[in-house]
Amino acid sequence: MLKVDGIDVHYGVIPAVRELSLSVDKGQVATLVGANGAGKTTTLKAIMGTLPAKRGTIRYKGEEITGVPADRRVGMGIALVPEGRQIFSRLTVGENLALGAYHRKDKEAIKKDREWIYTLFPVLRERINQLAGTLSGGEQQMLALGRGLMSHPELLMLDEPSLGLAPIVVVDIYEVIKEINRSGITVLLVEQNINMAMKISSYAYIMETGKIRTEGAPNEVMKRENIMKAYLGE
Amino acid sequence: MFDIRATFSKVDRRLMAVILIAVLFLCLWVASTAFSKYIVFIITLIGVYIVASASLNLTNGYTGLFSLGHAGFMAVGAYTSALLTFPVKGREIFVIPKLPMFLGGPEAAWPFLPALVMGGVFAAILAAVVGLPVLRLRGHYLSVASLGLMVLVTALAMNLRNLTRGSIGINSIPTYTNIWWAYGCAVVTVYVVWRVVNSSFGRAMKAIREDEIAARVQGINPLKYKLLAFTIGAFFAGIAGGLYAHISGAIRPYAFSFNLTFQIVIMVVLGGQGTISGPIVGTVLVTVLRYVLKPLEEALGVYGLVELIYALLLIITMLRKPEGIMGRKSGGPRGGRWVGSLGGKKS
Amino acid sequence: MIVLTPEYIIQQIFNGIVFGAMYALLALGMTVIYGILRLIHFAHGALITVGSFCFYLLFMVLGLPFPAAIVLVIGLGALMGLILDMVAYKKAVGGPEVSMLITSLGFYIFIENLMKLIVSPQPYAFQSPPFLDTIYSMPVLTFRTIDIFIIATSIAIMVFFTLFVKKTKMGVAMRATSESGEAARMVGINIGRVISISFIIASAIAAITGFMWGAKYGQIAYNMGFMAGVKAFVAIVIGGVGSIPGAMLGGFILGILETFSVAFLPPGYAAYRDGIVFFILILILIVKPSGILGQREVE
Amino acid sequence: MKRVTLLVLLIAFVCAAGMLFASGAPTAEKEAKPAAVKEDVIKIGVLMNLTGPWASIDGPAWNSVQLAVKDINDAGGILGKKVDAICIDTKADEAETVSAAVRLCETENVNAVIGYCDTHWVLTAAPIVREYGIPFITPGATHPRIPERSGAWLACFSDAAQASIVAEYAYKEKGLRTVSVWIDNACDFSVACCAFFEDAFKHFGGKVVYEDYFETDWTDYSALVTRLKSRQNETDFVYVGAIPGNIGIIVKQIREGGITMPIYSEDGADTPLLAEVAGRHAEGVIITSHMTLESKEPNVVKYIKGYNAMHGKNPENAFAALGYDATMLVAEAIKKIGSAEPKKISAGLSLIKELKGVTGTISYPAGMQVPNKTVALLESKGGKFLLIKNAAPVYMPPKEIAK
Repeated sequence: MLKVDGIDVHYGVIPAVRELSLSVDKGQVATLVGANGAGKTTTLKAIMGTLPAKRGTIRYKGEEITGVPADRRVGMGIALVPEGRQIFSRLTVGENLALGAYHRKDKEAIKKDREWIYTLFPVLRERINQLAGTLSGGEQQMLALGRGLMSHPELLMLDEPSLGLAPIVVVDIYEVIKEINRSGITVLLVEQNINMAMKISSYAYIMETGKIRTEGAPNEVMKRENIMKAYLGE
Repeated sequence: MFDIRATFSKVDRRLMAVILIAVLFLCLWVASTAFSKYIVFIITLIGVYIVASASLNLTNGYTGLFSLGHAGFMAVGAYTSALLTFPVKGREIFVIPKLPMFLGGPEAAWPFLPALVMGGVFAAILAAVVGLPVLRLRGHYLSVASLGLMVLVTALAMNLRNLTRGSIGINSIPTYTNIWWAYGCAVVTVYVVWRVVNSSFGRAMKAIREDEIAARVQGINPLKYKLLAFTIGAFFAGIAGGLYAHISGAIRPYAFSFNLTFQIVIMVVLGGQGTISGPIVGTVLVTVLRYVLKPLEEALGVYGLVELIYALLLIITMLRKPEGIMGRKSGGPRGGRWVGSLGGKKS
Repeated sequence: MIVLTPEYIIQQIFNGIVFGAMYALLALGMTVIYGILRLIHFAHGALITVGSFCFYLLFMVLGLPFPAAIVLVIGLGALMGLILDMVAYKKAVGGPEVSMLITSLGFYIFIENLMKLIVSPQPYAFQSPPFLDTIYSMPVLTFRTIDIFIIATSIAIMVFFTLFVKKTKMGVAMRATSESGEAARMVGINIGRVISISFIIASAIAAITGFMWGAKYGQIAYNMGFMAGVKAFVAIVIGGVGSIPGAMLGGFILGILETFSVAFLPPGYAAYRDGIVFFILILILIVKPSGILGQREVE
Repeated sequence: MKRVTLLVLLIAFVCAAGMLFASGAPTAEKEAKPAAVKEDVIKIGVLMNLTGPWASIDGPAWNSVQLAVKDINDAGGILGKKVDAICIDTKADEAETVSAAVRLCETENVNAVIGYCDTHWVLTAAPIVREYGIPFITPGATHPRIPERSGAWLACFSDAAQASIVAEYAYKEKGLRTVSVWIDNACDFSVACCAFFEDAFKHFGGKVVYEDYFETDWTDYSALVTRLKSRQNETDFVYVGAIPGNIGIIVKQIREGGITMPIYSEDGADTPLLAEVAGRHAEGVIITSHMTLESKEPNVVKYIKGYNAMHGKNPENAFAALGYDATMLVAEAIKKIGSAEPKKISAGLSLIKELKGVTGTISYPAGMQVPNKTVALLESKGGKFLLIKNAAPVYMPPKEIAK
């Protein structure tokens, strides 16, 4: 479904990602893990199109999208729930959700999606007229997820959905991610919380200083990682 | 290719600086004897503006305070030094008040240097007093407050008629400023700025510019450093004002208003904020450009052409090189063209 | 000595409101652009010059009927905005804020001097249509129809604009973009279009403000926009940078302050007007460091 | 090494600029004329703020200098020599003013300098020109202390004279006793003129009720108007020290504020803008000026025709006519003394007696550089300025009043 081939991405003037390749199959939950500053977020932004890839290609559903601007990628079915949520805090919950469906014209389907999101996160329905900035951290994450889903994505990218949340909320969020995946949406997950992420994913990439260090099925990767840690004393 | 910077770093920088200054003054000497008074005047004027722009760079470039009040401090320096040096016999005709006893009495007129320094001191005192409340503001709020300070100074200069003669301004100020005074002051200013920014003091200033909260965590008191930078900047602005008064021989309140403030800001930003060479390059470019284009303007009879070309070049430069001619792209997302403010800036 | 009769006070408040309404309109356009681009759009002041001269040309020289002239002025203003956006700011976006500020200053200098070459430095007399020029003299208040027109139009524009950003899809997208351009792109908003539309709206408002300015004061000149631009900048900062209601409030405060600092002090102090106004503004900022309705800036 | 490249480019640019200067700018013009021919040209340097707040005053004066130069050359020049004028726009900036003055004297080799319609700029430029022994004539700066402060010659009467005329007229012929004075605080001319007016009006027995202040770049005078209205019972008339850029707006706003008292002003108000901007409200405004464009004097008619032919419009204001007369003064002085030597022109100026100019008859009394001229008292009627009378002041306020 998504195939990234040898991209270089710069963040400002600093090269953040070098010759990175990865691919995500339809229906999968793929995970990208790595330490702080490894370039995970930059990778997602390049796939989303908010940062340009200086080299290499990005293909989505067999079509090359390397030069397509971000806002058009949304229409193609790619959505990113960014790190730190980046909801529009001065807009209401309802407006945030509506913006998720900014590019869509199919009113009926939008309504259906909105209802679905309300069943996933009932609390959003209660807070519909509240300013998003006044929500709690967990609620904001739900809103960010909901906003991403409102664009009716086929590929949903999540950037550290568990960041800064209480453990109990994290469990809830992960339940929802599973639910979303079950409904047929491909998920690309970026996490520092490796254990949580590995549990639900079917493929994993480990990033280090802008490159993929290792990849494979989560169990194997975990095993290899443990060995490496033992060897290198990391 | 011959790498100048590598060679630079090998030689002792201090020696290099001394040689540079010697070469500069040699060039100035040649210029002052070889060229007509008109060209020498323009060269001198550039020196005066360098004092102003280099000092503004200290606050705007290195400390990240976007001050628009520089012309106000120049006004203080200009009026102070002009009033102090005004010849005694001319005071009657020009209705300039005689000096009070503690400044030397009615029969005294100050020599240039102490008057100049006094102008700088007055400007610095004003900056210190006003800075204490105003420097707590950030970004555009500080810009407007400093602009307000400038308007206040202008309003006072306009209305304290017994002291400043109001809108008619002060004329026939002795024209003491020559090429040596101008460049002497310019060299001192640039040297002081250079010393300041390369000291622990300067590192603190830059830390504040990059991230005030992080600087505070490291135990830097932002207000103290901002105030010091603001005061030093104002001191040299006062000097620049004094030089300006004694090169043009005439000042009026509106000479130190929006036009001058914006012009100096343009010089600094065009050359490159936060670099030593930036303001100098900006000043030279802007001033030379104006005078080079003048004959063209007169030959075509299209008055205002200079401004048109100037604005056009300004726009093009800023679009091509937003960090200024000598500026370096700052690392990280904030300086980057792509992400920049459209990116993750939270406010 | 000042005589504080009720009529005097009412009349002065009215003067301040009319004056402030025009500042408020300018500030409104400027704050919209600031919100989205982080650009202090100094050239905004030049657009009122362009707007007023366009009306002069269409109405007084070409003799078009008033409604047609107004519509054309708004259209031309919008076009100017689009041109500015296309030639320049698209490229400037994302640079350091100071360089964008200098760019816009450059545009101001360019437009002003171009206007000077085209129309000559002489001021022009501006005749507003007769129905806007009727004087009503009442015991408590003396005003002209143009004053009412200014107040009514500016309130209408402000209401429409508020509804626009609250209720329409584009308006919500504008607010979202002003909060975070990157997040806006992630949800599929075409930022380029949002920027263009903000420029078009802001410039159209500036153009119609130019007409009002001319109609109220009866004289237009090539350099009338500079102080207006500076004042609009001051107004948005006082109101809180980036805040739409703040900009309108800031505009009114500025207009009223300018009037009151003359009206309620002895005559000799009128000369200090600008000094007094800026002094009060500094005080406001010291008490409220992020403007009256601004959010605290988080670095 | 991008920065180094830039630096090298920059140095190259500055050097190139220096060469351009050193070879004597403007090169094209100079090289076109052989040095021998240059001797046969009388060159008048003109300094004006064609850009900036004074553009609307200084521009017309420069236009008229051009017209005068053309008229002189059409009539065969002076002493058989052609006249040439070069104007430098000093952009309302002191440094530009000084540099331009230096340039005129140093590299342009001018015989005389004409400059500015505002006092501050004259006082900035004239002392420099004086050092070269070159005469400086100002068309429209009316401050009476200009000669002693800068050595410049006035082509116009002084503020003291016009203020006295209008004060006398208001008090004696109109029976007005109390006045409010509006002073443009940002304009030195207005400050001085209003001070003379107050002195003269008090001299004749009148009373100044209060002074109010504004600044040149204001557009909204409603606060001042409302104040005037609240005190109209104690005020017979208002004297406004305005310049062409704001007289129309002020009169319009005073009348629209419902105030009917007479409005008086000075030569800054002598502009068609008054009638154009204020429209019917301009009726009856009384001003002092240098001339009236309605005059049927043949030389005035010829001047207006010439101006129209050259610039496609009628003279914008009184300063236009003064620019013409200032040039004619230079020409007359050269003729009188028989030499275009700069140092001798000054002597020639002092010989001028009864020169019939567009703005009246000009003579310099012995030892004075302010001419004896009559003041024209005008009334705005039907969009025109009609002459009430030409008069010489009976009382001259001491020039020390003005700073």
